[in-house]
Amino acid sequence: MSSFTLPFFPEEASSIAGEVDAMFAVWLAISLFFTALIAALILIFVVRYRRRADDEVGKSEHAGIWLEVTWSVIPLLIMLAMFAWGAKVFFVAHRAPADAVEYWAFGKQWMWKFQHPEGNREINHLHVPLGQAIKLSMTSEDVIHDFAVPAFRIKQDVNPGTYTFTWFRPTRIGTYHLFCDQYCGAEHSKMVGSVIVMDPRDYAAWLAGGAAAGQSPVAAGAQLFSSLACVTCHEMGPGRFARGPSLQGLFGRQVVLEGGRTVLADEAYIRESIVQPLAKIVKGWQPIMPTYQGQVSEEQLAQLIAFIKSLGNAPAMATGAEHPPGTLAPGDSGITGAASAPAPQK
Amino acid sequence: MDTNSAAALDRPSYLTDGYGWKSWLLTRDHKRIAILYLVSITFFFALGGIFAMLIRLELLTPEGDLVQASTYNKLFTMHGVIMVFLFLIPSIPATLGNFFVPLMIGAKDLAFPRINLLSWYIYILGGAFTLWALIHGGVDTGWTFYTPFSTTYSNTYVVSTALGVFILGFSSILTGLNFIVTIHRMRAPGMTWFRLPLFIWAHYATSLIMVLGTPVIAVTLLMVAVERVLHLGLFDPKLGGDPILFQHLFWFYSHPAVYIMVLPGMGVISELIAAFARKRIYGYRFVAFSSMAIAVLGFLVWGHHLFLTGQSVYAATIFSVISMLVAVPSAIKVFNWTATLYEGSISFQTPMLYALGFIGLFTIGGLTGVMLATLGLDLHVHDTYFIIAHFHYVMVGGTIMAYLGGLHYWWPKMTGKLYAGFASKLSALLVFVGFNLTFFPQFILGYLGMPRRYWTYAPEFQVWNVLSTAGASILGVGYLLPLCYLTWSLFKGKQADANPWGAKGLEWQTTSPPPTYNFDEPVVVTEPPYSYVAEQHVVGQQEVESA
Amino acid sequence: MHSSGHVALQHHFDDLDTQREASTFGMWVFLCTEILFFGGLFLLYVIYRQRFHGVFVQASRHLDVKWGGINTAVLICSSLTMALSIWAAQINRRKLVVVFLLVTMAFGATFLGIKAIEYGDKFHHHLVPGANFHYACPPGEECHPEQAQIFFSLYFCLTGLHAMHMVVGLGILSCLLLPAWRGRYNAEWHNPLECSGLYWHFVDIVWIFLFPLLYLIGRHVA
Amino acid sequence: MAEEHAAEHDGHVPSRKPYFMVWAALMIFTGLTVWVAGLNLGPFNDVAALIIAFTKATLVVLIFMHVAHSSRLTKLTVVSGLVWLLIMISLTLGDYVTRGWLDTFAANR
Ligand code: HEA
Ligand code: HEA
Ligand code: HEC
Ligand code: CUA
Ligand SMILES: [Cu+2]
Repeated sequence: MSSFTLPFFPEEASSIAGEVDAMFAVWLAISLFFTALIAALILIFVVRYRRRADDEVGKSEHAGIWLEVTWSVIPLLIMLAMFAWGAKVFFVAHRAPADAVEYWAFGKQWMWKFQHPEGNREINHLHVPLGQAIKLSMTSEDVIHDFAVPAFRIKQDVNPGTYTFTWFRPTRIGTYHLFCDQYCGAEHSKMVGSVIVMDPRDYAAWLAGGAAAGQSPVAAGAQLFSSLACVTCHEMGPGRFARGPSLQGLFGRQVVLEGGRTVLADEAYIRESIVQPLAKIVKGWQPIMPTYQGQVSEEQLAQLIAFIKSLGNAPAMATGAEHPPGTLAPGDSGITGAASAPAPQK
Repeated sequence: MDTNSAAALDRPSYLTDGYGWKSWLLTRDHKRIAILYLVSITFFFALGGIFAMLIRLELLTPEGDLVQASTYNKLFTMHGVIMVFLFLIPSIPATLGNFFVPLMIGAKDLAFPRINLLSWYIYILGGAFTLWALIHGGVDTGWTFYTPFSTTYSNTYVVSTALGVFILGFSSILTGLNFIVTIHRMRAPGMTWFRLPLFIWAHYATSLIMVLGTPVIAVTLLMVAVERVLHLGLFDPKLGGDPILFQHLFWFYSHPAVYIMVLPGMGVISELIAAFARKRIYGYRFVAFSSMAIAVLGFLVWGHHLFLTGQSVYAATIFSVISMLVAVPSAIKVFNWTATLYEGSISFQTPMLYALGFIGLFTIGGLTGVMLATLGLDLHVHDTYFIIAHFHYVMVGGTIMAYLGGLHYWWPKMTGKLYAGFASKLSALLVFVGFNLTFFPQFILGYLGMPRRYWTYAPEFQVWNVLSTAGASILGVGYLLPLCYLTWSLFKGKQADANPWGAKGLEWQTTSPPPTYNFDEPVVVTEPPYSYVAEQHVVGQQEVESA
Repeated sequence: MHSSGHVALQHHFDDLDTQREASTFGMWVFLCTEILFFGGLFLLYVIYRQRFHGVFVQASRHLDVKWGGINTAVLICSSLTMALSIWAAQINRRKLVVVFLLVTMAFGATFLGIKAIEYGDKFHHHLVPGANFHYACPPGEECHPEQAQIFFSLYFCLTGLHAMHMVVGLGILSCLLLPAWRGRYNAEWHNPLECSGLYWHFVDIVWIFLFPLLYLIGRHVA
Repeated sequence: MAEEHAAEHDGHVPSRKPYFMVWAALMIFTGLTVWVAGLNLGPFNDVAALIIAFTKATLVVLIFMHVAHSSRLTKLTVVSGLVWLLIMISLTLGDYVTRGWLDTFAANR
């Protein structure tokens, strides 16, 4: 009976899991040491100095400053070291490596919707190829949810109205729990699913086979770009007159705004530019762009963003290539134990 | 029976100074108000405890077979709201603090007795709102009221609960205000700052948090209510609002609030250790200042609850490192308490058992807290049972142990009665064992990945959940016992001496129970606290626990 | 002490000075909590202002600087008369205390009256957030009703909370009238007057910040 | 504190002149803030408005609320209220301002 197994540790199935567990193990050792130390001292003292006569009193001594310093500074140093380690892992977990492929996730009461770069869609289950770094761009259609895969040791809230990200590189074939970890209403505990890590060849077969195929987000975005008439103002190609700024190479650039502030053109910025164009006006342009609030769904927004991102830095309009050549460097994440990544299959 | 001299006993104690419900409900005596609070928070603790037992019963099996999903959500919400706002926050300050702050500094009462009574009425009003919500069907937002769920999506009684908590906030503010002014202005002659018992320092620090933090939660919940009722957009993402802003505001109060919950407990522990080791707390000034440091630094770390919400990673880094800093003063306290035992004269009365239990459990809870403050680890355990285990260790293993320890320590003073020694030691043991059995498995569950606020869960988590439920029933019995024998002692308990433990402190220099204005003669303080001196005759200890 | 045995002395205080210091200090601590109470809303203002800078500037132009300015002046005057009523007590001028209190209350009521006019105007122009909110875009400018709605939500929350404090203040002052008439506040003892004054001035200060932050941010564009 | 009030009882008549001066200053500052808001100073509009508001508030606190003659404890209380407000605003703002700073995708660099 499965309910009588006694699990202590979850499986390690991502490149980051080993380091998180190592950090936990070190913390555990530190904690055990201090708990044992304090427990032992207390036990020794209460036995050794137990009251023997009714009118006995203790021997009060004055605080030794060096003792106070010792027991403040040692824990402090330990904690600072652990802080640094934890921060490093945290930053790694927030910055997808260069070879990561972007998937999209949408949280909704009470289900997960996923979209693969190839266009396949899934609900509550996410198939991914072994060894491939995967960046998930996520948003919610209603309340706050949280994408958590314990076996990968990652977790990230999924918020309405903006994007959050997480990434992982699966290192082990198998099926792993996917939980919604942020309380989101009645069926919160049913907002669960699985991440299925497959051999890349099986994954390719799965993609090609029965799975709900569709347009890739970039292609869908390109179509929306013309059907929503974005293209009338944001004409593509250099040197042409346009009513709106060129979106070529926009993503990842610092944009200078009216009033002199600059912002990084990330997903949230592009999303905001579409649903609330007035919030930030690009320097030198008129605030004439209409809002698309309510006219595009979260998924369509994601597709538009994917398309604008795909415009990259290349002079000509890119055609759906995920990454400009030359940026496909191996992950600089610094995580040990990552399986060597087979190139993504396109 | 020296101080309880015949002459002193001729005049009424605060308990016999007037009878009838009016003499209680219109009292301005801080001691009677403390008793009013004691009764009310016990009621709410039992209510919250019943919800906890229902939660544990539901979690006995992976399927949702005891209650429905929406009911389960209401259970943990009401459990959290009641335990935090109606029990733990007022617990030590409003009962033991109310009773003993004036006594320990040699004052006749708190600075504003009427405001003190008002704070109790406000508490009752807030409790009534919460109960009203409960009776009409409850709330299901979690005690954290996160938007936009609470403002837009939940269709339960969010507004009345939020208003209830809003109102409770003012009760807490008034208590804190009263303590601050009292400690500044009402100390007896000779009671300098460094002669204050550490219990007072802890309450001073707590009051600072109450006064500076509570208004923020009040206005935040007001905003939730306003947004929900009037559809003003304040956090609404549909209007471009940011739900994470709510979380900032919520935790700006609620992290410091966890120190409202634990600091008074730490104050109690300092008193207990000093009294039962019969010596001055080692590093008195360090312990005193560490309370202040916790209160101040505690306001700079709230973002550690938002590590994975989409908060900026740079902000997260800052919040993480300051969270580590705030653990240092806690470490100072733990080590100084331990050092106090060295060369003490230690007796194992019930309060001391609770105090020793506190140190162990708080250490575990605190250390796991620092783990959570480590960014890379929170990445894995955020919003899992690891969090649940962490905070029950500090709140239940920490504060409730301290509260029970303090209650047992001062019970003879408050009621003039002694309770049964064997039963009380048994209950201390049951609580300790039951507590660990309930919550230790939850650490493991959390690391395995079991999310919190889950009505159903994956079957492989069941074993640990069964253990936890088993522990909870032991814990429940452990809490039920004091309720019985303490009530029993009121009627059948032996009369207590003025100073049954042979302890130092002004509160032990007046009769048990004290008269209405606390002291028969004006108090003048001439020595530092905990001045246990060998040559001096120490009042023989009464056979306390053998009623 | 000269003051022990005074009618106002409560039994748990040794003398009037301690009692006076305690209640003044208590009042200050309370005002501290008030700072943070309003602070929550100010935080929202700061964050959204930072985010929707343009919209806030634009929406602010819908507020009437004239009324806002007059109300600022009214409150400043009321603060003056409040301070003067304490001064009158300090020099034992019983009737003057009452007169200044009445004038202060009149100013306070004027403020609320003007506020009511402004609210009515917003209501009329559908600028009250909620189902009937309708934000007319200034011609030739792109507009953002949602974000403007956030601005108006904050406007109503901040000024509403402030107005509620004014109402409470008026209530407190009216409770002081009778004792003042009976000559209870004098050079020796006027603590309730002093503490109520602190509260009144605090409410004035809140408005001193609200006025530029809400009414004036769009002025340089208009 | 005690001395100052002892003085009061000794028949010292408090002056009302400061009150009128502060009143005049507050009125002038109100006009000033309206005038300054009409100029286009870019980000300095906010700075100017806040400086004027703080000056006005300080005058009220010091003179109308008698803090100029109050104990250190009272001053500390006022300041701590402000400091706590500042903590709340600055740390939260710190989050919002730095939100976009981290490039979440190494490929974009
Ligand atoms: C009484 C209540 C209380 C107390 C005292 C604490 C104390 C601490 N807490 Fe806890 N906490 C809560 C109540 C409390 N907490 C609650 C209720 C929640 C969850 C809320 C919710 O989401 O519902 C929570 C959640 C919580 C989180 C968020 C987790 C998440 O949601 O992902 C974090 C993260 O940093 C945290 C950290 C800390 C830290 C660093 C301390 C420190 O103050 C601990 C300091 C103490 C020690 C460190 C022990 C003594 C020291 C030694 C013995 C010396 C040796 C030490 C070292 C070498 C390190 N807590
Ligand atoms: C002071 C705070 C406090 C206290 C004391 C407790 C006490 C307990 N808590 Fe609680 N708990 C919280 C604060 C507290 N909790 C909070 C803040 C949450 C988060 C809520 C949220 O997510 O929003 C939480 C959540 C929480 C959960 C997680 C629910 C979930 O996420 O799905 C669980 C699960 O086991 C739990 C269990 C318990 C248990 C077994 C106890 C036991 O210690 C209780 C034992 C007590 C009794 C059994 C009562 C004793 C009996 C009497 C006094 C007599 C009563 C009379 C009769 C029965 C006749 N708690
Ligand atoms: C009526 C003309 C018009 C239309 C139609 C239009 N835009 Fe724009 N857009 C502009 C102008 C002008 C700007 C620059 C001013 C600003 O920031 O609002 C702009 C800015 C942007 C920016 C920010 C660019 C930068 O350099 O920072 C993005 C992204 C964008 N638009 C995307 C879109 C998308 C996607 C669509 C269609 C769904 C669209 N736009 C439709 C006129 C238009
Ligand atoms: Cu979605 Cu919980
Ligand atoms: Cu915290």
